[in-house]
Amino acid sequence: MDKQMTAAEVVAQLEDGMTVGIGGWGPRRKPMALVREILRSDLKDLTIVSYGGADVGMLCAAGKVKKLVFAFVSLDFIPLEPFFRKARQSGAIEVSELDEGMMLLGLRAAAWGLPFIPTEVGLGTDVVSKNADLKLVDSPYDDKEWVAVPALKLDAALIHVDRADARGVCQIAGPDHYMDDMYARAADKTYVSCDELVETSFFNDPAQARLVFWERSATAGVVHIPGGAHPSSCSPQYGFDVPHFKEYAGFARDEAGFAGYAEKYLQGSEADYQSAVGGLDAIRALPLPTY
Amino acid sequence: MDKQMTAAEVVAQLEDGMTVGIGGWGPRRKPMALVREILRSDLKDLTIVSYGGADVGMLCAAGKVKKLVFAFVSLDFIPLEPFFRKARQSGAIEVSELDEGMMLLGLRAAAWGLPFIPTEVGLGTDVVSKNADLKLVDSPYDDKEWVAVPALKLDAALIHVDRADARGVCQIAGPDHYMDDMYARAADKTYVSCDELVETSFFNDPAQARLVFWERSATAGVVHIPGGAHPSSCSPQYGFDVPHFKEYAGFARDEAGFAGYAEKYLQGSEADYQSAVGGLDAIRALPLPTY
Amino acid sequence: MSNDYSLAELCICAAAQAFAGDGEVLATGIGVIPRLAASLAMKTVNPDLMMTDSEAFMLAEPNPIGERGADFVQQNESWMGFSRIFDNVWSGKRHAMLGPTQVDRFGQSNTSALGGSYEQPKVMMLGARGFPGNSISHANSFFVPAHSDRVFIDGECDFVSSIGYNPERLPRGRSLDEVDIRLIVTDLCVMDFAGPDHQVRLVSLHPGVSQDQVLENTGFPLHVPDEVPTTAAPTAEQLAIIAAMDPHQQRAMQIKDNPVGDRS
Amino acid sequence: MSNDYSLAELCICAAAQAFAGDGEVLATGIGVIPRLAASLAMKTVNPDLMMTDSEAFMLAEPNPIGERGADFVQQNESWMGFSRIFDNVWSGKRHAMLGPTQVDRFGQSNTSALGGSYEQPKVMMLGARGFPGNSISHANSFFVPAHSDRVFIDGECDFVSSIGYNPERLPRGRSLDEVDIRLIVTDLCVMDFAGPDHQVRLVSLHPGVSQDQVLENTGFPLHVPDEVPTTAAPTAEQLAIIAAMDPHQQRAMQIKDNPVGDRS
Repeated sequence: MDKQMTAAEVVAQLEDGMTVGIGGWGPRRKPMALVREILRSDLKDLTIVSYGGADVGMLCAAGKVKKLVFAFVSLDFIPLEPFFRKARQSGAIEVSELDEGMMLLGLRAAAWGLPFIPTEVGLGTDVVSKNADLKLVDSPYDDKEWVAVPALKLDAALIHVDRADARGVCQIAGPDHYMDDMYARAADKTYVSCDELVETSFFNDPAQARLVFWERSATAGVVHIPGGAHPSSCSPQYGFDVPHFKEYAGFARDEAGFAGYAEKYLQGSEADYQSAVGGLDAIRALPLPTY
Repeated sequence: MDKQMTAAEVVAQLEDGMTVGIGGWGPRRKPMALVREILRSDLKDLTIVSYGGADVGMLCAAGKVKKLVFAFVSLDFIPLEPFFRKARQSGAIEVSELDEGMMLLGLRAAAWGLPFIPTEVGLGTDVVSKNADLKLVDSPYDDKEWVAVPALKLDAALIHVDRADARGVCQIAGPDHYMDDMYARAADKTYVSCDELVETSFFNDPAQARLVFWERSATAGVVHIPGGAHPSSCSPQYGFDVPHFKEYAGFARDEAGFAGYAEKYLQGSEADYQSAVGGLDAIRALPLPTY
Repeated sequence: MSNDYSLAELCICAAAQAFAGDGEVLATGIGVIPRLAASLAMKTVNPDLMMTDSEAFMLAEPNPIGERGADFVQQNESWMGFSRIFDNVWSGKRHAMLGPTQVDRFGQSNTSALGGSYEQPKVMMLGARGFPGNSISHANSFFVPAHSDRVFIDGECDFVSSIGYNPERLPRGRSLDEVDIRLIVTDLCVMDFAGPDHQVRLVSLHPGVSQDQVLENTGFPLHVPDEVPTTAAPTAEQLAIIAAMDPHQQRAMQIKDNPVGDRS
Repeated sequence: MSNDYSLAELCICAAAQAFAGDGEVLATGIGVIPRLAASLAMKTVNPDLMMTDSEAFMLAEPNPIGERGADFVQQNESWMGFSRIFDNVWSGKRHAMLGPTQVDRFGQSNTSALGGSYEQPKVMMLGARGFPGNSISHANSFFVPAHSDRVFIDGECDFVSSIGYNPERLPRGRSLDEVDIRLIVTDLCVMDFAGPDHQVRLVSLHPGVSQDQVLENTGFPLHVPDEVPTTAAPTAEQLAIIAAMDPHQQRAMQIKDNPVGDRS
């Protein structure tokens, strides 16, 4: 079994109007090479589900997003994602704004075949009152009202991992896998980009197998793209690219806008992108953030 | 902060009629020393929630159980737990019979402050039609019927772990922590017995900290009892005691019944028990099962 | 084609066919014969199958049954503790082969209680285990080592552990076609649910077993096609793989008196 | 008692008091001053507190802020990735100190959208983040580095990210007393919600700050007790701990112009 494919082949599997989940968290371990491939495509009207960073900002700026399901969009050291703000402030995108934990419950519901998960989270806030996607339910076991977080079913999920084998066994070696396991399980098809392609025997060591967070049947395709998370981080291999994010944010402030960024970085292939940002060695040399 | 206590002090915290969850799985990593302390006490009318093994069989045989919430009770190599069978076949206990996964959902609901979790699991089976504790609910997002698995809130949970520090940081070093993390989180008070008491610095190594499945605030008390899981296993330290379980099952077949087992093994202290079964070295020498 | 094979080996090969068309799913065979059937399938008709070590890890290569020696290296590919097993169960990407105590004409099974009342059963067994979730979430097959009308009962199961093709119990908003019970392999024959309205159908008779033998030992009527083939004998390749996966011959102790495969 | 301390250090010490009676909960301080407040509390008034490395591990000893040098050994005690953080949040055993953009008289806060319409806000910010879950699950406090009526607004928040003491928004079957908002520490004063009907109450004024200054810069009426004490100055011990936890002086950049603590 060989699930290897190219980023272009992954994007060819996606269709206009699909609901696409993107793993990672803010500026951390985002499948940015796959996102760039979407930016290069004519894909449109996507519903994006993400703990958002530049993945969301770029897709919004490029007009790929019809609707965003989110709890935040941030670059951490740049708290407010500039292109996401522009999209919201111009009314360009529909939103389903959730609490971070609610989003996890929604992904779990989808992963576990549940119609919804009832929670008190969101009660009394505008996350419920401004979100037509959220309904209240009663419990047969008490007299309280509860928020029914609907299953966040994904047509596809895009995730970046440290290592994978050709059969779709994926390892996240960094300190946190975030909610990526639930993205993988909530999706009909999960496509991963990996920094390193390894033999299956790499996982024989139980300590390595413990860092595999979903079974291979939940992985539909594997794309080997060293540095594929750039400009987001892939700890412990490389940190996020602070100067690059600053330049990216700068484009939001001047005339050129995202078109300026795209012209500089997204004209050619992923190889062109990597040389434009200094090459793979430069990416691998990016320092890890200190929290 | 020092959460160390004795098994007797743990049992003194429990009250008649309480709902008590017991971690582990069948004959694997059961807090048997704590269970034995309950057997020695005058505690009664307990509701027990367990992926059951001899813990359930012994508590039933000793008349401690008013109600059992279970999906199975088994000793694996002895598929049918003899004293649990007697309790059921004599109509001595009430039961809430669930599917294994349903029980996990119920523990998660309790751990996460949810009133219930809706699932299709159980539909069309007697797990629903014979269980008055389970109600059906509608979903605001579809027209199907769903089983509302109620939160399995526990007054107390009893769990055996490989290592703990005095502050309640617990490590399960075996291949599977089963559902013990959710037992710990579903309970008002979680009491753990540990084979080894360690300094907090033991967990500084991330590889060791990864095997800690709940934060110390979810642990109320720590009892240091080397071999405390016997006759169940505490892999990788020791396997379950096959001859002992065979002898235990034998008592169910002859006149003496559980009284015979109790007379031989439960008259004295835990130290007496351990010498009766050959001592700690013999326990530590029990071979791991091959599956 | 070998003529020197045991009934257990015949059942293993017949049962392995249940996993042939599954694609990439977790094959869970509970008991020696179902486990060897899943292992055989993974090594022959469906290399995409997934299997665990029956403890906490997913394996790239199935483990032989029983003691494996100090030098054995288990081919782990991912952690797969019991909590994660349910992530897989609820994804539907699993096919379990199990051995319930009762199976009725709807394919409903019983693993919990026999006779008496539910409050006080005459014979208490394991409990529902994971049968309710398995049966509504993914494909299931059964292995029955002693085909009799005490297993294949004429009425409904005393306790229904798993959902079957019973219209009376169909949950609102669902279809019987969502239930997915595949093969029933016994010491006499192979059956499935492809008869009219999901009636149990006789698929093949083991060598030397008569149709009447099956009908007499089944408590409910079977759909019997005009042509009922004989269950295919194991190939030498299959027997070699089985021998390698079961070096301690545990398969010889699974069916009473370990009969030969061809009883004609 | 030292007279040579900054306003940031005063705020850190005042904010640390918020965690004093918490027992064994996860103290989450977002931002330099709240994080140092939680660290100070863990090292003084409440050693049972839990803190993370702001990434994926729970710590037995809080990390100093900023670069820690190659020889630094982080005192991990358990893995605590984001998915597990929600296990903790929903257990209620947490106290978060955060800095929202708007806070109204009900203690409701806004981290998401300002002005315009919800469909097209004038200023889009972070989003609701974890505020809805935090506010209904566990104790919360706020730190506001620039006390003004643009933060403490007269009306209701443009977007309500966190539940407060607003009777209009009380969910069915619940009580306002289940909401648990503790302290508000600002560059001018300390406030809480212990006024009549959970009204915001002035607890203490920072040295050199007048009551009028606070009232003029607060968009809603405050409950002012007859006696309003002055916020306690940091002790030498507290300042030493803060200095050790913030070796790179990041606290000096948190409040505009890094004022001295005593402005009288």
